[in-house]
Amino acid sequence: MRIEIRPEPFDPLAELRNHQARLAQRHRGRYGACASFIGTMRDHNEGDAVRAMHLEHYPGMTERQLEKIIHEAEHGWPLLDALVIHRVGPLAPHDPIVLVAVWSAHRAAAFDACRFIMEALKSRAPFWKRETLLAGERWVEKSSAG
Amino acid sequence: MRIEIRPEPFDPLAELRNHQARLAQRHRGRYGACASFIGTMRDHNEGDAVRAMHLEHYPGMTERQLEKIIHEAEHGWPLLDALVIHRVGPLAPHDPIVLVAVWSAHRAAAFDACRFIMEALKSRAPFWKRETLLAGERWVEKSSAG
Amino acid sequence: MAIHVKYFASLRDRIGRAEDRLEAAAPLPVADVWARLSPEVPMPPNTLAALNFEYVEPRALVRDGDELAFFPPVTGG
Amino acid sequence: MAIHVKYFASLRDRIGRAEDRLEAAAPLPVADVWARLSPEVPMPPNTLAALNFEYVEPRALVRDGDELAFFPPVTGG
Repeated sequence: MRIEIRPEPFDPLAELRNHQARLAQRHRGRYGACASFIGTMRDHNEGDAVRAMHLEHYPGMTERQLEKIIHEAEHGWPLLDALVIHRVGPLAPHDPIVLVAVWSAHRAAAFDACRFIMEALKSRAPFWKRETLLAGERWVEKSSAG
Repeated sequence: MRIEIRPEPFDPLAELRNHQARLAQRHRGRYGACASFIGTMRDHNEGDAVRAMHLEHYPGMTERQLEKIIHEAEHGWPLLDALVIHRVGPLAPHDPIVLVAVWSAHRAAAFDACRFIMEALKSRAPFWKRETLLAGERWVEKSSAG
Repeated sequence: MAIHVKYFASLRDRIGRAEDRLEAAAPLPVADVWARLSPEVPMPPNTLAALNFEYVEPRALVRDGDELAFFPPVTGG
Repeated sequence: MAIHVKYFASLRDRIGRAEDRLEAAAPLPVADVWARLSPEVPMPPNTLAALNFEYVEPRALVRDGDELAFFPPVTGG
């Protein structure tokens, strides 16, 4: 299980590859399923063009909440591993925001746990987005339903 | 939308990267979500050690069924793109079997459509697995529930 | 022309053939194609049939020039 | 010792401060901490509170040495 908060841009697929290479050293042949989700910054939101974004978080609480979420997922499904990486700081459109990946022997556990972690992160992890529009800035007021 | 049946080993994360690079040329900043699933050959099934596997398919029907499944997903959710790659031929434990990836503006559509495609593939795409055990071979008789 | 029949996976092993050809003067149901080609082998109850790459029921009519396939439940993914 | 209070995101902008310290002789509820520090600002109804990194209700008791945070609904992911 690995949780990282990244103040700099990151490459989700490179992270997945590196993490899985380490996982394969211990669990080669044991996992049959990897479900993953990559959230990327869009250049539009609620009908407005978005030029840039700043992601703020609550250091300490963020990590604590993400650890709790992953522990809940590990109790709910038979997982072999989980990886969560989340950006903070200044972002541009097309920048990766979040990576959630889950490995399990079977696909149902991987799908279910990946989605559970992502939904729990959206509702409980203390991150806040401030968008830079063509004119001015605004805090994103509520998390999208999906 | 891209569907490929591969008789040789493939690298799912490299495929994802290449596909997304092309997608970004048209849709940069438009997609906020990529949900993906990678199925990998395990070295055990139904309590038995599995040394190798052969994946047979029905050329022509496989592609037709996968196209129908992706079209159904595109009608069900607002997708920007979908990618399905499936191995056939001889496999060893740890070899990737299947990659399903879906891009959308929002996460719910990406998650739902990725899972829909994967479940439909399991139940409708004409692939068959023959496992080589420590002693002898056997056809996998039914698709796992997950 | 003829009906082109294919068998896959464990069903091919059981039948002992990968393909058959059946000359048919008139359209006939999927189940009858099986019965005429393998009268000694009852169709296993979980057998699936595909006509020109689409799933069909045993009562679907097969016509000259069609490709009909019989196979066990699929196990991909 | 004291109660260490933090504000985040739009709530910080609204309060005009990122942090506060409150000397408290006895434990007091979360809502009272807010009222003593910002008597002129009613707590917005969607405000969330976290005590030592865990979500709490406004009636939860805050003790000397605790870290209490107030923030709007989270919008990560």
